[in-house]
Formats: sequence, structure tokens, C-alpha cells
Amino acid sequence: MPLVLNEEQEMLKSSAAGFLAEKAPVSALRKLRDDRDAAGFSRALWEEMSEMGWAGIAIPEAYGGLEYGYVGLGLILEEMGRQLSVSPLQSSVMVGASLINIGGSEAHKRTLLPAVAEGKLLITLALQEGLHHAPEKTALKAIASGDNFILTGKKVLVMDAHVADKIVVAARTSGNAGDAEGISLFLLDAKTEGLSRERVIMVDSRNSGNVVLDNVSVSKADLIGDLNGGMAILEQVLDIANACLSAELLGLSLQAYEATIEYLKQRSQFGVLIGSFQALQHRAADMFAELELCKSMVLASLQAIDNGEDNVSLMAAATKAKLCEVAERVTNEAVQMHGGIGMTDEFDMGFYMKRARVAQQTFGGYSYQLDRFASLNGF
Amino acid sequence: MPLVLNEEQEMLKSSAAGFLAEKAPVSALRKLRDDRDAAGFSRALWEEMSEMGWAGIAIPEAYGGLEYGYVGLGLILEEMGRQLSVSPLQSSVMVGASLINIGGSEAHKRTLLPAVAEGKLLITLALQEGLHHAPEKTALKAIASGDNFILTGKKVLVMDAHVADKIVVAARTSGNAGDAEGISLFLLDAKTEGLSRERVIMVDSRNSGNVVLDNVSVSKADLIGDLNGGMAILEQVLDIANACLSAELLGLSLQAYEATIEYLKQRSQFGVLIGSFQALQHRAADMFAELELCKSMVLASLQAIDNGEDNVSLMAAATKAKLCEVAERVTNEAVQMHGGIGMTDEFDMGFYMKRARVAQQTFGGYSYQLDRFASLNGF
Amino acid sequence: MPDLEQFRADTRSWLEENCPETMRQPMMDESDMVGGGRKPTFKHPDQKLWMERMAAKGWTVPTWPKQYGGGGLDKHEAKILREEMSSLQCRAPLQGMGISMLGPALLEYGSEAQKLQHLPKIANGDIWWCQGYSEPGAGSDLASLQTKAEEKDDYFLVNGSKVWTSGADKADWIFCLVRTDNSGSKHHGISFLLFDMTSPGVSVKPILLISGRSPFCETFFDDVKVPKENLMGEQDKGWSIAKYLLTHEREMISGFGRGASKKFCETAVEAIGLEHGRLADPVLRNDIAKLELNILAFAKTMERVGDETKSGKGLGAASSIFKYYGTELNKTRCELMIDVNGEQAMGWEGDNYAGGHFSRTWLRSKGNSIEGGTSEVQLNIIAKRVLGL
Amino acid sequence: MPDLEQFRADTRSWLEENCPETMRQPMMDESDMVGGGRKPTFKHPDQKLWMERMAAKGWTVPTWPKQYGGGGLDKHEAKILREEMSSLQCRAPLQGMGISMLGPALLEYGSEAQKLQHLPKIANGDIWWCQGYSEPGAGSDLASLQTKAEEKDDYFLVNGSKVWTSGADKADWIFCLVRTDNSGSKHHGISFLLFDMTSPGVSVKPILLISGRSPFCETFFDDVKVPKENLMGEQDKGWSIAKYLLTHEREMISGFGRGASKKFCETAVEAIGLEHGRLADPVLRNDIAKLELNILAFAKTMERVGDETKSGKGLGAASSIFKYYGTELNKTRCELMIDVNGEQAMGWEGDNYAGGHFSRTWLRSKGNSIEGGTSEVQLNIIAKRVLGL
Repeated sequence: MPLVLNEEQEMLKSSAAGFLAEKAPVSALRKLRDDRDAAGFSRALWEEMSEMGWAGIAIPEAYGGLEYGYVGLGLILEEMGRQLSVSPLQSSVMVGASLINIGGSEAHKRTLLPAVAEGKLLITLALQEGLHHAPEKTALKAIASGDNFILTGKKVLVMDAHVADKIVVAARTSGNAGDAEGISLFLLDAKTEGLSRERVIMVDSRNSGNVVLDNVSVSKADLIGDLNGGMAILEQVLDIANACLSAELLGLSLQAYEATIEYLKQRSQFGVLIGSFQALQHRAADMFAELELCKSMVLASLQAIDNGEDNVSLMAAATKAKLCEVAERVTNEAVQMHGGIGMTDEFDMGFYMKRARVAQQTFGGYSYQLDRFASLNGF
Repeated sequence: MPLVLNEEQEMLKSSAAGFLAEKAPVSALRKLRDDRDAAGFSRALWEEMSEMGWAGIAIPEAYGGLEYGYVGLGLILEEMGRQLSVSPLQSSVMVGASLINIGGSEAHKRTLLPAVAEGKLLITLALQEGLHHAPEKTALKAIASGDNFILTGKKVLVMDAHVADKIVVAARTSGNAGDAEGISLFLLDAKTEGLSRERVIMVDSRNSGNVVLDNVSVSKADLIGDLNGGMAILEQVLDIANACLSAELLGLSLQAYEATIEYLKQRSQFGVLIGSFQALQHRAADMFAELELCKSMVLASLQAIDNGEDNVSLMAAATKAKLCEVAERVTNEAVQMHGGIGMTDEFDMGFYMKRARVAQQTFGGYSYQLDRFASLNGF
Repeated sequence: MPDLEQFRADTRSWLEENCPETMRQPMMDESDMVGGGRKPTFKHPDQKLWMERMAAKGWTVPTWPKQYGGGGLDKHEAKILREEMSSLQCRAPLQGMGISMLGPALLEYGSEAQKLQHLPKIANGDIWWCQGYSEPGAGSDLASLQTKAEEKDDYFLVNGSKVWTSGADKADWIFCLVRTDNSGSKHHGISFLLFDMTSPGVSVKPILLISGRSPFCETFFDDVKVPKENLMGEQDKGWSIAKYLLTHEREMISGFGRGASKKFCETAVEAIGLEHGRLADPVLRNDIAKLELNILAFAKTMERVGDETKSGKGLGAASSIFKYYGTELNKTRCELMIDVNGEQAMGWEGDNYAGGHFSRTWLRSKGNSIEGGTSEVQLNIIAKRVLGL
Repeated sequence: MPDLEQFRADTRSWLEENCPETMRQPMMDESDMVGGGRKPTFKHPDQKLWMERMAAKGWTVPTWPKQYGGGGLDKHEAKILREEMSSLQCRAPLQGMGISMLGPALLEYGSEAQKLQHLPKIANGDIWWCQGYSEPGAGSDLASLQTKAEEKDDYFLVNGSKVWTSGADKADWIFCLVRTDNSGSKHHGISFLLFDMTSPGVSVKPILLISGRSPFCETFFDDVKVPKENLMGEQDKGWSIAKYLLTHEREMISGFGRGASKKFCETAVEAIGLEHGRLADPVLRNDIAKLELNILAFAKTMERVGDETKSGKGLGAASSIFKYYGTELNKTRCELMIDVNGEQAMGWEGDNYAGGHFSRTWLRSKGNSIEGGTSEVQLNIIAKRVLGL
């Protein structure tokens, strides 16, 4: 498959760009934050997005989706990154639907995916327990009890925890924290007794939260995938999530970068445009090169997923590592090159820097991904 | 002790600078190389240096030295780095004499050190066996046989191997490659039967070589330090050697850097001096900052050795790591900023880059030292 | 030097007796700092006690002459006081622009009357000062300032505005760069005025930063009358005072790189753990090792420059790197702090996230390389003045 | 496309039959390259055989028209040939400035007579060409060239000198930028001449590089007479040809970053070994991981630009990074190669050190970011032409 967007994809990208610039620009995020909005995103907007098919963009047609693949989802996320648009696309489509589609039974798919595709059901994943992403370190215990399992423990950084309808919880059913084997995935209703949710106000003003499970009872029928076999599903879903988050990071980096280049062309200091300073020019040109590499990696890894290639994990790890590195650098340089104004809350650049760091850390940041990339390469 | 040179040290440094600029500049190294000189250094010059006391600079007065400490030796090596002067100061004074002084018996010291201090005896260390510096991986076997040991194996990167009078060989007397315990140090006469030496023409045109031992018999009396206890001595000597090599790297980096700054002030391109290009200015200014840090670290680690402080290993590892990083960057930038002329053999800059890499690698380069620094810090 | 040993012993016992236990804890953030002023705020009553006790001995400003409220210590005694305070972990009793910036400038450039009027009040924490330097749109190009001071009979009439005025919403007085002449080069015609923030025509608007805090303000002057005796130094020649203070400021800000009581790598080991004796995150380990190495090398360089100065070699060229290197190092440290603390560092508020301590500290650090002369300006200065390029 | 499938099958079987086994081994260094010329040197007789067989099919220059000695392949066929050669690891049968630089320029700017005179000899390896661009003292500022060509009756009289002339000591002909007019801007008055290196007045002096090799020369012209029909393109307007060729050259040099048959990390594992499943040197592991990642990302970017061009989007802005990024990447690779190979990489000669293969390759790589437009010039170009700064 050529490493280039086809006409349909180009159209999707430009229509998403237009829609988001109008309906979900940075000012919308700012308003959600300043209003301390209860949902943290606009439900009306999510309805519009769903009507356009975005909630089902990567879901197979058989289950009510558009089946545009993850290249399609990535294009939308890239544009959302540019505008810092907020929606449950990451929690419920990028992760939730992918989980069900990869690991769920036929019954799960039939009942859940069409509702997700319509935007009427939000499914999220509760995975991380400690300070850092480390799926194999899952320790939250699920103890068998008759036909049920009893779950107790705490999860953090659960996207849209406070508004999700269903939560897939990764729990340990055998072995010890650190073993890849012995992790199982349970589909819980968010209103299940014993499950409590706490919204956390994050640095990026988004909607991650904590989920506490206190003797929650789940039926074996609510297992996603095989007992003890959760890791294989998680790996596939996490590869998808990291490639998609890389697309979002690409969009926000491009936006921050382009705004900075524009600023260099307008701002004067010492009687000349600061864009005429060669030291800034060279830093800008070098970042341009890095961003071109990022574009190639994002597209290549999303295509690898859609084509079912056998190097998806390696590509996803490489892409996320690269995007973490470049997004961090570009957002830092954007603030530095803007000078004092870049430090003010009134100006938008801070939002880009904040979102970048959270998206970087989500499902493993630079150090996690570079280590994984090296290990997958056998060294 | 204040982190500043005293008057005596300042005088030593400036007299060394004057002497070396006249007697042992880069052109002398070039001539040694082009003539394929048999010794690889000037014996007459070494005699002059020895008469000034340099060969005994760090040797205690009781054994015929000047007892100026390693700060003194470092000052001379820094100036030798500036001129790329060649002499056995590294092999026989920095390493050989330090080995005897730290690990030798009173008899060893009395018989050997005065001769080293007079410049009449060259002692070197044969340590490395594989591609990389890894003292605890010493595998060369020394098998006990009556009152003797029989040594067989090969050593590489032995400084001045082909001209040394005595060679201290690190050998394994118990345990396995990788164990810190079980290494012993043997003092061998270079003419011992079964010992052969091969000079290797190195990228820096210096005098490292290989030593092959084929059933060489050594007496127990020639042990330096305790049987199986060589590692403790080696560690102290290697800390000294790495701090001193850092001083040499500092000198060569400063010289390469200053020559580059001068070039930026003379060379025109596109009708202006290239030193007026801000991108080059910022790179030069940032390197200036790094070099100031290097100066502080070199002096601090040499003082720590002379004061017998308990953080010598940490300081030596940190200093060598820093100098490796900065010397590599500065010599690379020096060639790049000089452009085409920097690539020619006719111009001296290539010699600085070549010597830098060998001095970096000797007794452990950047990756070895940074790892050691982290480990010594407990992480 | 038996006198100095005696001084050390006396100092230590006085500190042990007089420094309250609560004032021997590390400061958590800016809210633990004491700034004094007409309407001082004290988070804890011991802060007031400690400030007053130290002020009574002149030790809020140990090296200032006694007649101006200082301690009259020579540099050896001052060093001993610093060392003993550090060894007992005593907090600074009083901080702010008055002590660190204006005071030294007054001692150098002020008239006797100005010194007597202002210095004791600074030393006692009676007056909180702020600095009026930067202007909207001027940024790094400080000398292009436009705030106008017209010479009238016995006063200057000040009109214009300042930005990035640190703590202007809490300050009692301001020291301020104004333009008294527009006809020559931009460095000529600048004057240095001191005036009361309660003067009619002064208004202040805090600037909300990306860290969610407001340490800086915009400050507006609308026909503010400043008595002529409040001019410090010569009229039109205030640029030399400005430069003197900029150097001071840079040295202060470069200190951001220092002073963490616990080594960064120890925090990392607690947060991440070890594996085969090495930090369990091998990539982060590398970055942390580089950071620790540079923190060490930077500290040694400050020590070296200090020792060179003490030994009479003057302030060497190495000091020109402090602002640049120190602030860049601190930014790197804060980025790694985010990585090390992971989920905890993503929080913005709430007790579980210490009110967003990590994320806000990280965001605030981004300003270090902008305020007080950007890193780019610092590199320009090194290239031109030190390297002669 | 059944024709293309047939073409692929035919090509493969022809290559299998005709490419000698020795020509299916990776090249070790420059001495394995075949350049042809009047006095060709072949390290191995199969080199000659392979060059002649390929030349006979026109496949030394597969896309050139058949009347000029080329293979007349379209881009799809050419791609198939490349892929099949690569899968069988066939070496390039003939390389040099004639094929990669002058040929494309001749096709674009040459007269029909010039094409017929020169192209077939290039394709057959009969003539070795060198390039006369840089001049002593001009460096990156190519257009300030001073080599003078005075117009006489039926010839130009050329005086001056060139530097960094690649392979001038072995070349038969030179294509050369000269100044035919000094009166206007520096970009005007440059002309593009082709002439025989055996012309009276041409002399050559090899330049010894830090790598101990001499791929470049200084070349001197002393009253060299060049017939007027050897002018390529318009007189005084040679700068456009020069720019065209510079772009070509940069694309060639950027290729240094690619093409290692074995992954770098595999070599590292062999040299250093694993510990707990990770490379035993944890610091080097990090640097190698970054390198491998950037090699991958750079390769994907070249692939993307290629695919964009093929799909009719034209050569995007991304191509402007190739020279800069590719050469910097190769320098990083060579530094790490030194680190990985340690003691072996410190050798300069002798069989035990493969004649200094590692050290000389490393030293040679330093020139990549200087020749063909320095990295600084590339960054200037991106900043101005792409970013509009």
C-alpha cells in the first residue's frame, strides 16, 4: 500500500478539519475548563460527531460502523489534536470499541458495537494501577467465587471514567504482578454495586479519573476473551491506542509548530522580525525535519494496523516514542519562542503543552516505548 | 580546598605550556607518524621532561618524585592535550607508577619508583582483552605451579607495549570472567620468555599495542598486591587514570575549540565573517558553557584524589563521562565549522578528533562511565 | 582565625535557640516564602517570629552596614552564617526584590538620604518592593521601553505601563525604569525612579500563567506624580543601574538549578524501583544520569567561580553561563520530574495530587529561560562579550 | 498489469543467469565500486564482465532512452529492475558522476550533438567524468567562483583552479563551472563547460583526507583551450544547471543514511552481548535505539515522498530535509559504530584491523555534512524556502 492518503481519506481529513475548527476549537476546551463542566465534553457535539459516523469510523460495517480503518480514525484524531477538541473518541472508540472488536465474543460485538457506533454507549478501559503504564504489573485481584469473580482494588488514569457506561477492568486471575500470563478482562457496568468513580481534574483539563472496586461481583459471562488471556488482547489494543495517540500528538505538534512559525514572522525585537534570527531559523528547520519523519511514522503504523502486518507492535512503539520526543520538544520550543506571552494562560499555547504531556504518558511514554522498541528489535 | 589553582600550580602549568608548544607541538606528532618512528615518541624529549621532574610528578618524594600530586600531573596532561604531545607519561607515570605506589610492596616501590621518576624505566599495564574496557571480565588465566604461575592469553590496547621495560598483567587466578574477585596483578619483565609484543598503528598515531603470553612463568614474588585482590588496586588506578585522561581531553578540547573560534573570526562566506552567523554563535556559546563545566570537574576530581576523599570513584566516572561527551562534540563541531579544510590531513584538526576518540575509549568511554556513575549513585 | 571559630560557635547556638522548629523544614513552594510589607501575610506565626528575630540582629541582610539595618558582617562571617543556617536547615527569614535587587543597587547608586529612607525598612520587612522593567511588546529588547516621565516643577509625571511586574499586586513600592528623554540612542534617556504603589494613578492587573498561578502583573501608570527626590542615580543615565540589576537578577534565577535537598535519583528510585541493581526504567535511567551529572558539574562550576573570586581573580567569564545553564538545567529537571512521577504529575488539583504541585512546578519552570533575559539573549551575550564573535 | 509481471519474471531469470556470484556480495568499501573510464581498473574480472553485460542491455542506465545507450525502461519497469537486483543482492555494475550527475543534466540541458557524443560512452563505462564546482576559499558560497573562461575565436581560454574535485586524478573528462562574465550579480555570468582532462594546461593534485584516503583533488587550469561546442546550455546562464545538479547531488549524498544490509543493532548484539535480554551496555543501548528509530523513520519518509511523487503530488517539501537529515544520521551511525566496535575501531592499518576499515569510514563520514552543501546551508534553505523565514 503506498504511503500516501487516498482521495477518500483526504476528503475525510479536510472535512474533519473544517468541522472541528468551527465546532470544537481550543476556546471550547477553555470554556469547558473554566465552567468546570460536569461531563467535561459537549454531549451535543458528540452527537453531531456520531451522526457523521466518527464514533463508528473504525468499527466493522457488520456491527454498524463505517469500517474506514484506523487510518481513518487517525486522521480525525490528528485534526482533533490541532484543535485540542474534546470528545470520548479516545476512550470509547480508539480503546473501548477496539477491545470489544478484538477480544469480545460475537454476542458482545452484536450488542455493544452498534451502540458505540451510534455514540450512545461509552466503553472505557481501566488498566493502570501505579505511577506508570505497566500492563503486565496488573495486581488488582479477581477471586473466583462460584460462577462469579470478586474484584477489589483501584485503577487510575481511566479515560472518561465518570461518564462511561461500561468499564473493561484488567484484573489478575492467576500468577503475580509482573507476569504477562494470568490477566483477565472483565466488562462491568459502570453502575455496578461496589464500583465508585472519582473524576480527577487533570493538567490537560480532560476527563481521566480513578475507579475503585470494593468487592465487586462479576459473572464469568462478562469475561472479554479467555480467562488469564487478557494480555494478548491488551497488546493489540494498546498498539492501536498508541498509534492513534501518536496521530493526535502529530496534529497538536503541527499546530503548535505552525503557530510558532507564524509568530516568528510577525514579532519584532531589536528592530527586526525574530524570524530573521538564524539561531531560531535553524531550530525551526530542524524541527521541520523531525515533524516530516513523524508524519511518515504515523501513517505507516496506522496502515500496518489496517493491513494486519506482523510488525504492528514494533511500528506502534517506534511511532509513539518518536512522537513523544518531538511533541515534547516542539511544545517546549513553542513556548520559548513565544517568550512571555507563551507563559500566559490567556494565550493558547499552554493548552498544547499540557495536552501533549498527558497524551505522551497515556499507555506509555517515551522511555517505555523506546525500551519496548529496542526489546522488539532483539536488543 | 578551594577549587582553584595555587600559585605553584599556575607556574607549573604555564611553564609546561611554553615548553610543549616549543618542543612537542602537533607537527612533532605528524613527523613521528609520517616517519613511522620505531619508538613512536622522542626519547630525547622524554629525557628533557624527566629532567624537569615530570616523570616523577605524582611520585612521593620518599621514592624520588616531586610529590606534586595528581593535580600536578593533570596540569601537564592538559597542556599535552593542547599540543597533542607524545610521551610515556600516560603509560608509565599516570598508570605504571600509580600501580606500584598503590599496590606494590615497599621493596617494589624502592626498586621501581625512583627509576620511573628518572624516566629510565617504563612500566605499563596490560588489562583489556575484548573489544571494550571491562576489568572484571579479565579471563587471561594464571595457573599456579609450585612457586610460580603460568600465564597464557592475549591483551590489547596496552599503552607503549613495544617499548615498555616492565608490564603489569592482570590475570585470573580464581573465579570466572565477570567476577570482581579472583584477579591478580603480576609484574613481568617485558623480555620474559614467552611474552611477545605487537605494535599496532592506531588511529591517533600513538603507541598502543598487543601483548601475547604463551606459557609465561612468573614468580609469586612478582605479585603486585594480594593474590586474588587485584581489583581493588585496579579500581584506584583506573580512577586516577580516568581523571588524568579527562585532563588531557580537556586540553585538546580547549585547543580545538579556541582554534575554531579564531577561524570563525577570520573566515568569510557570502561576504561576511562566518562568526557573525547567529546559529554558529549559539552553538559556540553553548559549547563554551559545557567546557566551563568540564574545567570544574577535572580540577575537582584531581583534588579529590590528592585529598583522599571518599567520592573519588564517583567523581572520576562523572568527569570522564562529561569529558567524553564534550570532547566528542567539540572535535566534531570543530571539523564541521572549519568545513572542507577541516577534512584534510594537511590541517591539524583531524589529529585532535582522532586522539580524542582513543583517549575517550581508553579505560572506559562515555557509556561505561555514565553507567558507572549511575550505579555509584545507587540507581 | 580564632575569632571566626568563636563567631561560628556563637552563631550556631543563637540559631539553635532562636530558630523555631517549623522554620527548619524545607519550603514546599512559593507560599512558604516570607515577603513582609505593610500588610504582611504569614502562613504560620513562627514565620513572623523568625523574621523579627533575625531582623533585630540585622541578619535578614547580613552584609549590609549596621546603620542601614544590616548585620555588618564581613564576607567570612557571612559565609559562616550561611553555612550554619544551611546545616540547621533554617529557612530564609525574609525574601524579595527589596533584599535581593533594590538594596544592592541603593548601596551602589543611592544618595545617603535614599539609603537611610529605604534600606532599614527593607531589612525589617516593612516595605515590599516590586520591579518595573519589562513593557508590553518589548520583551527581550528592554532598552526600547516607552513609559514616559515628563519633568515638571518638582516632580516627574509618569504615564505608560509595565508587564511581568513580579508581585505588583502585593507590593508597597516600585523601582521603575522610565524614559525621560527620547532624542538620543535607546540606551540614553532612561531614568530610575522609586515610588509608592499607592500613588494616585497606579493600577495593577495580575497575569494568570499556564501554571494557574499569578506571580506577575500588568501595571499601569496614568499621570502618576513622582517627587524629584525619588530619582535614583543621574537623570537619563539609568541604563547603567538597569544593567547592574539585570546581572544580579540572572545570578538569582540561575540558582533555580540548585538546592534540592534530596537527590533527584533517590526520588526516582522510590518512584520506579530497581531491577538488577539499576533503575527499572532503562531509558529514563540514562536521562537521569545525565541530569545528575550536569547538576554536579554545574554546582562545581559555581563553587569554582566563587573560589576564584575569593582568591582575588575577579568574576571570571564562567559566570556568564550561570543564567543560561542553570535555567535550562532546571527545565530538564522538571521534565524528568514529570516522567518520574507519572500519574501523580498529571494531576492539576485535589489533595491526592498535592494541589497539582508537580504539574504546576513543571509549567512554571518554562518561564525560567524567558524571564530576566531569555536563553537566546544569554547566548548572544556569551558569543559577543566573551567569545568576541 | 500482466506485461509487468512478465517483465519481472524475465528480468529475474536474466539476472540469475548473468550476474556472477561474486557480484552478489555486499561491497566492503569504495574499492569495490566500478567506475569505468579509458584506463579502467577492475579488482576482479567479474566486475568487467558484469559491467559489460549490463551495458549491453542498457541497464547501467535503465531509464535513459535507447538511442543514447540506455535501457528505455519506464518508471514501473525500472522499479522492478531495482527490486529484483536488490532481492538477488546484485551490485551496481557501474557508478560515477557520469551516470548520476552529468547524464541527467545532459538529458535536460544538452544539445542533441552533445547527447549523442557523451551519453553512450557514459552508459558503456568508456569515459570517467569528474565535477569541477568548488573553488579554493569559496566553500559554501559556490556562486562566488572565479575560474575564468575568456571567449576567443572558436574556444574559451580557461584559467583558475577547482578544489574537492572528486576523482579528478582518474577522470577522463570534467564538467566545470566557469565565469564568462564578471559584470553582473554573482549568479550571472557562470557557464557550464565540458572538456577533456588530457587537454594541455590541466593538472591535478590529490588531497589527502583525515581518513588517509584521497577521493578528492585540487585541479588547476593554465590556459586550457576548450572548443566552443563544449559549452552546455546558454553562455552566462550556467547557474541554473549548477542548481539542478546540486539538488541531484544532495539526494545522492542523503542516501548515505540507508542501505546497510544488516541492522545496526544486530552488529551491536554480536559485539556487546545481551544481559537480561537487553544489550549489556545500557547507555549505548539507548543511543542505538534512538538511531534505529531514526533510520526507520527516515526510510519511511523517503518511501512516503517517493509514493507521493508517484501518485502525482509532486516532490513535496519533505524532500528538502533529505541531505541534511541523511548525512547527520550517517555521522551518528558512524560514531556509534566506533563505540560498538571499541578496540577494533581504534586500529588504522594491518590485517587484524581490516586496514582501519572502521576508523577510516568514521572519519570519512564527517565530510558528508560539508560536501554538496553543508548542513548549515541546508537548514538555511529549509528556513527560507520552505518556512518562509
